[in-house]
Amino acid sequence: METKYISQSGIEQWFNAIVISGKRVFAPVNSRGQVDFKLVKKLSEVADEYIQTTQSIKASVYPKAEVLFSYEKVNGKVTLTDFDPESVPETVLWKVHPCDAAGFKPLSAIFNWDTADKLHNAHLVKTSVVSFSCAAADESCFCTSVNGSPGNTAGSDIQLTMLPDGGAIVEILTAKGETLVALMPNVFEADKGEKKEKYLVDLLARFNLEEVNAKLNKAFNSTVWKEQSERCLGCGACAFVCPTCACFDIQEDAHGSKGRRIRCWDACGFAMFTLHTSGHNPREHQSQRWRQRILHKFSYMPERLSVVGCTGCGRCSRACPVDMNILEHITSIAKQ
Amino acid sequence: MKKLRDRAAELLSQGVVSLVIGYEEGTKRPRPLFCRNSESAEKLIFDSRCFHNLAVYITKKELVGKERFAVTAPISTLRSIMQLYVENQLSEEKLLVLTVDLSGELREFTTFDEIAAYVAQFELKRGEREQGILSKIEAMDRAERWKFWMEEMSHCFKCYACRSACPLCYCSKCVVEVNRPQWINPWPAPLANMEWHINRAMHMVGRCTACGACGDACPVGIPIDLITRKMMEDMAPEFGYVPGQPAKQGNALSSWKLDDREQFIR
Amino acid sequence: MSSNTDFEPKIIAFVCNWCTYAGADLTGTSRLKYATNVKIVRFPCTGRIDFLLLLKSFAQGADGVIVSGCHPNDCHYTSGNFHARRRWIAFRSVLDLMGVDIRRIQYSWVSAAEGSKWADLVNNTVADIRALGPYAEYQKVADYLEKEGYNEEA
Amino acid sequence: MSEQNTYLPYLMTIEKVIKEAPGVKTYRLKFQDEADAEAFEFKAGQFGEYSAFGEGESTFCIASSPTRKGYIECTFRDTGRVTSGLASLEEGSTMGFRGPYGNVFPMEEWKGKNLLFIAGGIALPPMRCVIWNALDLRENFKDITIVYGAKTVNDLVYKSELKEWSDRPDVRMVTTVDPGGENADWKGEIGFVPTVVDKVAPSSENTIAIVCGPPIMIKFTFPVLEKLGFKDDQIYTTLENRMKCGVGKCGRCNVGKLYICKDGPVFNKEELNLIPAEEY
Repeated sequence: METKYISQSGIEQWFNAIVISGKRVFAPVNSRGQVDFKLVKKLSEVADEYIQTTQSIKASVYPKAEVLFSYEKVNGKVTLTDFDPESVPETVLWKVHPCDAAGFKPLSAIFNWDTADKLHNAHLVKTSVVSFSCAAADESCFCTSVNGSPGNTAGSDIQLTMLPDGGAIVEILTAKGETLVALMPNVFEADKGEKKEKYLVDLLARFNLEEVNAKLNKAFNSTVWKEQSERCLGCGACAFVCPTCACFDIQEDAHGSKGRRIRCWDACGFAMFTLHTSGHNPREHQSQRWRQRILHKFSYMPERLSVVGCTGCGRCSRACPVDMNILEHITSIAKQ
Repeated sequence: MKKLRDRAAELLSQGVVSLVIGYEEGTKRPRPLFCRNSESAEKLIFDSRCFHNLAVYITKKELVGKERFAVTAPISTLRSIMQLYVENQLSEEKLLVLTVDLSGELREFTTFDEIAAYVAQFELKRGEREQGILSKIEAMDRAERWKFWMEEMSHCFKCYACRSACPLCYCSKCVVEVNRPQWINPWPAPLANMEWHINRAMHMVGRCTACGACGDACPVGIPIDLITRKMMEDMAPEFGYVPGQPAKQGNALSSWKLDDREQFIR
Repeated sequence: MSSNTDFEPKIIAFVCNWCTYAGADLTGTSRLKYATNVKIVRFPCTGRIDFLLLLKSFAQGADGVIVSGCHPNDCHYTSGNFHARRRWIAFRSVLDLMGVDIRRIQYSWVSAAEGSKWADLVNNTVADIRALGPYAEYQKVADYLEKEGYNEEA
Repeated sequence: MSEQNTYLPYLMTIEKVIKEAPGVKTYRLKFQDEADAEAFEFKAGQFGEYSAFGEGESTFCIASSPTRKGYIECTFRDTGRVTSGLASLEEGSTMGFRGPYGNVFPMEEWKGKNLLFIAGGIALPPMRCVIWNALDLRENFKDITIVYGAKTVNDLVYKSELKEWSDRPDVRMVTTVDPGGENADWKGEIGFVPTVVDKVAPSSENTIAIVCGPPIMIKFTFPVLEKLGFKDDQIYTTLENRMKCGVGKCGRCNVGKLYICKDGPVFNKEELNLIPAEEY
């Protein structure tokens, strides 16, 4: 790891060099009243004043819908065409929050548990993350409660910490990061010795993860699930904006003798998610589905995959139409 | 507000109802509250920020149970309740409706006729936001509209918050979950999303009461409520309805008239 | 839109069994010549034609759609076509709002006796669609998938 | 990087179609690729994802025994989009298979023990694999008892094999149908599976009970076995929750801390006690 300084004009030159190199650059853009990741060509398109993008960067390594393989039937004979990792373009994610970058670890833990997921890994290899440490947070943010921080570098290839002069402290964290730097090496100056921590937002931890985990281990039959989930509408908004939710569905897109098998996002909050063909549904009530969501993230994943399924980005709380606030709910479980 | 809390507490403690569905202060704005005892009624609030449509809960059997319950309802919710009643989803015996009128008085409705009479005083008008976006869309030519909606639809990830938030989407099995045949492709993709929203609009023709819950629920900010709203506005004169008033003569697409007019069938 | 003379429109016709299908049959037995661009799908009644089928036709490559059934008051099932009429009024309005090209859907009433009307309907529709050109705008997006994950321009 | 695509199925030829019961069919499948056939190995209890191209994938166990080489068999009921797609295929046509997935019945550990098989309805297929496996290695086990029930006589699957088993002197075979499901020729028991187990009252001494059936049958059979003196580590079952991926990623079959597709589908009751019964 190496620390450098980059000036305001240097950032722009470097950004342009990345675009010119042919890599796709996605960055937060303010349009339609929302800030979200979009393909950008110019640094001026990138949004400034916002706390959090509506959606996470999950889709870059786990697309909303993706072809697993395609098939063709000719005279009863079937030929398969495998997913081609080479079809995935080189992508740079610009101005990613640390909580978002941190989501790659739990995502990969799920996708590569035991059997490797070729598709996810193909995206991962082709994706570079340039994160920006956080100078601001809002009441939904709680990264510091889930092993994260506003300057967390996990999952990032490069992290910038913006300085008052418009320049930034640059932490070059991985070989992929070095490749990006190499596109315009002369704009990276020697580290000026500025302390990164000085420029990070102060965010107090709101609960203790071990404590929550211990409580959850005994909470399966608690009444808390029903109490908390009464107003839950059972939509998938929280799961789809989440940087770590990975549940998916496999579907068929058939056109006559040709077709493709598609993997698409799904959510454990949907009533049909676990429905058996027989009509039996192991998670019949919304309270069971809400419990699954929380236990999976804060109990099952830590135990089975040694990683928390939450990065504290707060997107689910912001997206929920009925204010199912995850921070509030977890804190109340911790206090029980 | 005090009157509402007192009355709710009274209803619960006297056993008139077993549940009061209302609003409480949330982390960002008021959110639904389910009071099952008089103490929790203390948390009830009711003001202009309370626009989440609570009618969405009153058809959920696992939630409201078998006993009589009450719901606090601003005008938009009252309209949904009327429509649900027209569609035979509610019974007067089970439901007590509370609202606070413009003069700040607590009103209590035990019959749907009372609600209908009350709701009839209010004209359904476009708000500033609706007018803003709809006038923009109305000024577009067809190709521009297609472009506009395809861009919007590309953001949809099929979380179905629109469906979940809508009081009139009460089907136990939605058409998107039917896979024989697979009417609507279940994955999120621009056209599959468009098909879903067209389908939703069609199922809402003559039923939507323009409460805006679907648009409000959409996490990616697609103004989907304006699709059903515009349909409501445009179809009402075609089929002889008053926007925002219950379709007493039956739903638009489950009824017909000999003299329905059109200019496009040749 | 350019009118391409080489372009042969693909048209799907959804027709009711009792009137229009019989009418189309009569066109044939009367030896009336008409355009061959139409593939007919027979339904028991116009009231049974799901609106999504029309959209599916476009997604699968149709450039135009014909929907036709019994004249008002002639429905074999008394009121199927009245229900259908209301549905098409609403559907046309939704499609127009969403920017779908509603000129590509032609509705008609063709009775079992109107063999020549069917021939005219098909010929006129083919001519109209030919003038409009292929419905590439719709077909293009039918296969879109992950590319749009980030609202990328295709 | 020559990473395998987990979701890419093997292409299989349907070699033989056997009609078992109304809507229930058994397919014998052969690998189209010789190398795949050579490399393929599985053990009793494992399952796979079977696909009808154009319809999708569905999860069933491998119903044939690993002792029968060169093919695999699956038995399914035509109920949904995929299974009806599969059911419409004919001998000689191509379908897809991914697997084998999941854990196995510890047949090695069971050497020298009595085996008691209890199955209901369409849940015999996962059991059939174990039954044939045990019968093909008959000398490894002591008494073998099979209790199998279905709603009606018509719904019993593997009819010819049921006869074969009951004709064998070294198998005690009890078949039953739900009350009202019998016909004039029915000579077996009449009653629900748990009741019949209670009546047959097999000894729990040195016995392993393998229970497979709809969740409701499993839940009612456990207390009966307990009454007969079976300890939790003597009772095995195989669960089949809804699955899509089969490899622990899609999230559907997660029950408590366990994933049915990876930690299961085979569980003994000791393990089952660790996960919430309401979720399977």
